[in-house]
Amino acid sequence: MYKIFLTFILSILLLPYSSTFAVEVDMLIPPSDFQAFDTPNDDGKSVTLRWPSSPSESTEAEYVVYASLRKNGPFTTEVLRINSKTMYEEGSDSNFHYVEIKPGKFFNKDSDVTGGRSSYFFRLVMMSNSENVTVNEIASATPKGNWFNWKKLNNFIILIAFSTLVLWFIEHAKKNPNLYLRKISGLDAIDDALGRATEMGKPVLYVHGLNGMGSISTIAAVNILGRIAIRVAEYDTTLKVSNIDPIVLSVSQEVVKESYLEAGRPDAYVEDNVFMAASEQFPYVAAVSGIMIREKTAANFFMGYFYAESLILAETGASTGAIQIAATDSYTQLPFFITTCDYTLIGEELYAASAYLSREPLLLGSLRAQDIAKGIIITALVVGAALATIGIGFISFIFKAS
Amino acid sequence: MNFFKRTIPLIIAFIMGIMMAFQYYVPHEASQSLLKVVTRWGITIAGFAVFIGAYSLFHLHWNKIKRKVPGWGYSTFVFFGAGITIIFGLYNGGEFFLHDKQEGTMFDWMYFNVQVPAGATMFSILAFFMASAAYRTFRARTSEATILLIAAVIVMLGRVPVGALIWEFLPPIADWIMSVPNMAAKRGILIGVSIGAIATSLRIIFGIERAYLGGGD
Amino acid sequence: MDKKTDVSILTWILVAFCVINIFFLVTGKLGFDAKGLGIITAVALTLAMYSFLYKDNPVFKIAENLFVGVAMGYWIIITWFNILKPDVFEQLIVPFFKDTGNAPQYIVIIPTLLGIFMLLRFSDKLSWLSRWSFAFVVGLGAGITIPNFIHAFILKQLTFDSLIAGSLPDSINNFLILLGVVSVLIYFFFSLEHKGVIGGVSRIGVWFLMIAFGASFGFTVMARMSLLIGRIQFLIRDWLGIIQ
Amino acid sequence: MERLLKIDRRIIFVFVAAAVTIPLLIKFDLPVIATKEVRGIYDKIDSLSEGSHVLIAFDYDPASKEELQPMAIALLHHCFKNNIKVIGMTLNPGGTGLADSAITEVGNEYGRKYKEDYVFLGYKTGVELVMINMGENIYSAFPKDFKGNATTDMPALKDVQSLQDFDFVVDLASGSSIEAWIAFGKEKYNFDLGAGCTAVIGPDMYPFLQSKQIEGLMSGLKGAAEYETLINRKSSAVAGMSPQSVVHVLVVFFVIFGNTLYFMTRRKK
Repeated sequence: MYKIFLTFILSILLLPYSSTFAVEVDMLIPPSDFQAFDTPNDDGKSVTLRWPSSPSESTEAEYVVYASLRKNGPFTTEVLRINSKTMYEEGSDSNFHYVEIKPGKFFNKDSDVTGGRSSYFFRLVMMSNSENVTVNEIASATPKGNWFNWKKLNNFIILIAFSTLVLWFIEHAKKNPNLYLRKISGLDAIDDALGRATEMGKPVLYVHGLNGMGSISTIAAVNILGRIAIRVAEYDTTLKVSNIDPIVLSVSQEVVKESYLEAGRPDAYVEDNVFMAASEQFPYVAAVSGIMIREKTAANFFMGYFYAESLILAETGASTGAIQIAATDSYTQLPFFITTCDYTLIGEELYAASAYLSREPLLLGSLRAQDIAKGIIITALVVGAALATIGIGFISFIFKAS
Repeated sequence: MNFFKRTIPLIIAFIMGIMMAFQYYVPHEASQSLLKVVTRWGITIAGFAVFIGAYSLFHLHWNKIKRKVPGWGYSTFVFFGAGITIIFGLYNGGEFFLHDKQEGTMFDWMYFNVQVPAGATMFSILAFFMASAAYRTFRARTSEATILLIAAVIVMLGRVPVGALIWEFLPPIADWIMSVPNMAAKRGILIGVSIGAIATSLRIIFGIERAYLGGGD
Repeated sequence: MDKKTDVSILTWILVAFCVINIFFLVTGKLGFDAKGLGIITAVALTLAMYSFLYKDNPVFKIAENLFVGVAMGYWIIITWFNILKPDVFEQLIVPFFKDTGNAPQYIVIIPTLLGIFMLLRFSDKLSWLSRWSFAFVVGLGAGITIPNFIHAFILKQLTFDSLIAGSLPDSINNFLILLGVVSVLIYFFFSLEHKGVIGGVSRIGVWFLMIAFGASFGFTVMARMSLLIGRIQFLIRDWLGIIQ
Repeated sequence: MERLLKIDRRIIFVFVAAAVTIPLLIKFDLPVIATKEVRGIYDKIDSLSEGSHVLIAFDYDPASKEELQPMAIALLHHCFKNNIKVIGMTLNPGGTGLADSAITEVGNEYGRKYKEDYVFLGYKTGVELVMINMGENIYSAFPKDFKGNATTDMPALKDVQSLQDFDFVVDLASGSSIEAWIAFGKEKYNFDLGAGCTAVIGPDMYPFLQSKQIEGLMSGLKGAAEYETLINRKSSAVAGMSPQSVVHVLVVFFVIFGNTLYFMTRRKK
């Protein structure tokens, strides 16, 4: 009998120990600290929670956060539930958890908040299948809107610096229109082509792209047309200009007329040679191809923004044996011009050529500013890669996009 | 009058530009509400742009018909096509246009049996011209064009299933071309073009670039 | 002579087209309903478009002009049902006449007016008002473009990868990407003469550009051929029913 | 030999037509192996749980239908099969009919209900303005859907306030809308973006793939065919791969043959 009694006593004595023993397998140790604060650089809707990692984290354990509008609770509104092995703070080496939440989503503003900003109180609970442990501290925070996003500081500095560059260089170019620009080799090719057309006594065809006057490619193309027209007038050849847009047509007529005047040959200007070929894409192709085949043009210029029609135009021109020069910033069409034309101005070369010819301060100045921006980027890329190779991430920190 | 015609538009563009550029750096709720309202207005204004396109198209073809330029007869088909589509659209399967859009009306029939086949066929015509150009004009005239054509041939073969049957290394080489040299060059272009776009935007904001205002005084 | 052949070719194709369709309609392969007639219309337009391959001809021109008109009509009607009706008409005008439970949204008047101003572009006297609208939209676009482009297309695109990566091929690729980006940017650099080192690097830039254009070339061929395949699938599957 | 170079282009046209038609008639299958770019989109959608929200922007029109419609259909099959809520929209007026028919047909095939499991929001213009407005509040950009139903309280849009709340956004583009979705959508409002595009603009998208600004990329009919293979539902895109192969070989042959003739005749001169 006393044996049973002894066993009973013993088991009662051992009970706390045995339960301790069991807890050691999956007992949760709560994190030692729990903070809440207004999320920096935000619109005033979110709050950030941060707490150190607990040593008992596992894929089974979860962190749950309850929120309340009052310090004393009740803490019944669940605002977050995450696996304890997730959402670590960046750069904390998994030592801290860092979570942004928008508590406003969980509380009905009309009933709980009586105007103004409200503070939120949070309670962190760590949960596993068998038990829950609560962190004693209750964290609180008041979300508020910020007036500057400091994470975007580098972006802002770039904006200010580049604006200054553009404005300054345009002013500079107004005073000094001889700003240096490298020679665009395609421009020599234009003169050669015009020379050959003169020798052959055949007309020169200038084909506009499809875009209207609003596009910078068309503006650049018109600038180049002016220069071509002067040369044509000097050489005494025929220049035909095909258009698809009525406004571009009238601008082109004006430009060609002025160029003939400038070359001292206003009598040679024939208005019908600057014409509207068609108003839709494929009829334009048909009309322009027809001119190339019928008139056996000696030189074809394709300038401006082109779409799918570029292939058919350039192919027809090549099959008639004309010298062809293209200039476009439509990158999808460039491959076809490069393989079918004798010379092609690629992308930004079109703008540079127009700036080179027109000497307009607006174009020259902003081209120079863009060059400086490119120069800075090139330097950053080279130096940054070199530093990264030896393990210094300074440059990538400066140019970090967040 | 010049003030209303010239100065006010420049002021509007300046204020809008500066305000929206700086808005980006301000996370405050007020700045977000501003963004929401202004973009909402922009969507509505842009909706009216359809009438500019319609006016340009109809004006152009109407002039052709009026002046009896060669081929003016074809222009009547523009009016015919637009006319019946708009009539069916407004009729809206008997519900008329003030009600919600109905499904399966004659308006939808016009779309699926005229606009879709004609539009889809239009650019497939280029398949033929592409092949004829390949035969007749794509020439390795210069070293640049040679590099271009070699890359093109590898990509063309490497991207279709038959590539692996011709030579098992064709697809991986094509993938490498796409993701290393092609990627690098396209990134260079992208950065250059973006700088250009930013410069253009700045010129618009500061009233230096005025092409969008159109000609005249 | 030449014209005669053209006309006879056209006639024969028309006859063949009619015979096939009448046969399909009679045998019930194509129903005499919206669907069957729809397929016939679609086929007719597809073939009319392809007639351009023979030469530019009236059938093609009619089909194209009709297409342009229908597309414009569709755009107008869709804009009404998707933008003008829900965003302007129902928010601003309907509440005046009908109790919808919502008050008229007077704020919508501003964008509506600006939208209408835009259309005054074609008037002689009031076209200056259209500039206000353009200034609003263009200024807005310019303003949001700048910081977003700096972020997405410049900062995010600048990568500073170590040139010594995990494996040799990776290191080589990292180097080639750096070289490619830098040399292409130098090619589009206009403030310095392309001589010496700069000239050499810009020459490399040209090679990178050409490989990239070659890739685009290959992909464009692929795209156009895909469109053709789709149309031929339509003709021999949906119309002729030869394949499933 | 020079006569061979100057043959009527219509003879070449006949070759092309034959190279496309014959492989379609005599069916032969070529293995289509999915690339990692296409897999990026597939894996992302596959990882989404039931009831997730996917926004598909159908930013194309009939001109690109043959490339992008098969892609859209394959994508929709995958979403509806996995019980994902699909929200469609377009920035291209010509795309509304195509988008509406694709989304409705595939939805019906899986017995999904309009307004509850999927919705087509319709067309808005203004590109980046629409994206930003949706990023702030989707109900502001689309107060009504394509059919005129009010969008607020629509079950398919439950828990969606703005772009940020979408689990995945896919843009199917024939123009420059992917760049816009990156700059004014993804980068501004932080969501996962996938892209499908015509093959013409496919190569231009690689910088974004490398910088992880897009999760994956489907370009052209080949991209659609790869997706069809991945979801194990071979359809018109996979069927198109055999003519595609044959016609590519033909074009390559033309380039080589034409250049050989050209250089031979030039040397003679």
